[in-house]
Amino acid sequence: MKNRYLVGGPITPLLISEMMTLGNDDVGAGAVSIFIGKVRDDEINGKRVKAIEYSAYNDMAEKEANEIIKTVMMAFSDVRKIFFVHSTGTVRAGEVSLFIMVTAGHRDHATRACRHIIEMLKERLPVWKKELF
Amino acid sequence: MKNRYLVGGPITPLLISEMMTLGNDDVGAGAVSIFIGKVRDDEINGKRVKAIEYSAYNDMAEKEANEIIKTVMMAFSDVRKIFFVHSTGTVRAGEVSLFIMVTAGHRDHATRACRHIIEMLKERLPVWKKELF
Amino acid sequence: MSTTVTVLYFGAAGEIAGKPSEVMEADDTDTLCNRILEKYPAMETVPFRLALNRVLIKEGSPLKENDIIAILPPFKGG
Amino acid sequence: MSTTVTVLYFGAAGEIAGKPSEVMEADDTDTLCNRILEKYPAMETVPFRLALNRVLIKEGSPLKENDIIAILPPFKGG
Repeated sequence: MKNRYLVGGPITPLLISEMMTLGNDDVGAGAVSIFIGKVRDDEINGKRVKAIEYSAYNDMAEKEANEIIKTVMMAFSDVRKIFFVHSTGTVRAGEVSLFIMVTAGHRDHATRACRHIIEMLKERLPVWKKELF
Repeated sequence: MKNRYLVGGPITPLLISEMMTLGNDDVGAGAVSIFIGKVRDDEINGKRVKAIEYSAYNDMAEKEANEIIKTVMMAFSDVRKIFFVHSTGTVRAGEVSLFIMVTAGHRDHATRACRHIIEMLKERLPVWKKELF
Repeated sequence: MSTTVTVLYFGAAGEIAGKPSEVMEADDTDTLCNRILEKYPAMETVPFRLALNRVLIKEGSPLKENDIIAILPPFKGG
Repeated sequence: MSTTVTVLYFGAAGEIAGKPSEVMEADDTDTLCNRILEKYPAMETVPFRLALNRVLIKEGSPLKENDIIAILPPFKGG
């Protein structure tokens, strides 16, 4: 099953540019809030993280993602569009594994909805990670 | 005096792409929060906004912007880099007039600092606008 | 009396099981969990939740033929 | 007794004055504001603040030769 919310490997600058054009034609959207999550080169037990390998429960992720969008759109009435994608597979330190974009009429709902989506995804998206050193 | 924080006309997709590569080499930055402000085609007294003409007190804007960055960096210790630019001159509906990017180790300070910068800019940046119909 | 279901292992659970999925027999989720913990004692160290046919469940549930049970360690996206 | 300063008009203040700046004479900001309001009565409708040499001031202040006083209507960036 094709999943709109998952992408294999890192989220590339090209893909980000493309996603950022979505909703560009909406002249009622005065505010766009974007969050980009990247793999950090953290040190864990004296070893430096080189990459993270993400795995996901695809079918459930699709369902949860749809519900998150529905819930956030209801909670923040000024929000106009929500897009996000999460990586699966290997993403190296410095590369992007999560991209979220929210457009809204005004800044308040754009920024708060974006933050809320981050937390919802962390809580509800069936994704796991494994550090590679 | 050249002002790093002001740009003539709309903030183009190309400029946004360029700014988004800044700080890309920082593998300790796990979170990037971006805010994009766009001109809305609001209706005011029955007339539709076609564009906004921004003017600024350049010298003071530079000073205030520097202070805002200093203040926000102190308040949010996990923040690593802050970039922002504001348009001056004419920006049409749908075009971008404000771009803010904050990188941080983790999401909490990235998103909160970004929101705080929006509010600080609205409060302290000596910029004015005039709707064109 | 033997209902056949598919068990999916994710994250650390998949590493302990050494496989992404397998077919098992159990009439309810409690029995299934007992069998999984018996077969893979290390699974005890994983605070997993269950999804039944893609929906998280909070209480034990009877199982039907061909149900899909997913073993979900804490999510770690982002 | 006549200190010469430069007055900068921004936003709505610039539209009322019909110019971005002008040279005026005043020994302190209170006197200067009175002169500006006298010269441009419509300025009364603009809730402006003052910056003295790029720094917002909250109280009246004496003026030195060549000081720059900016008339700042409410900021409207973003």
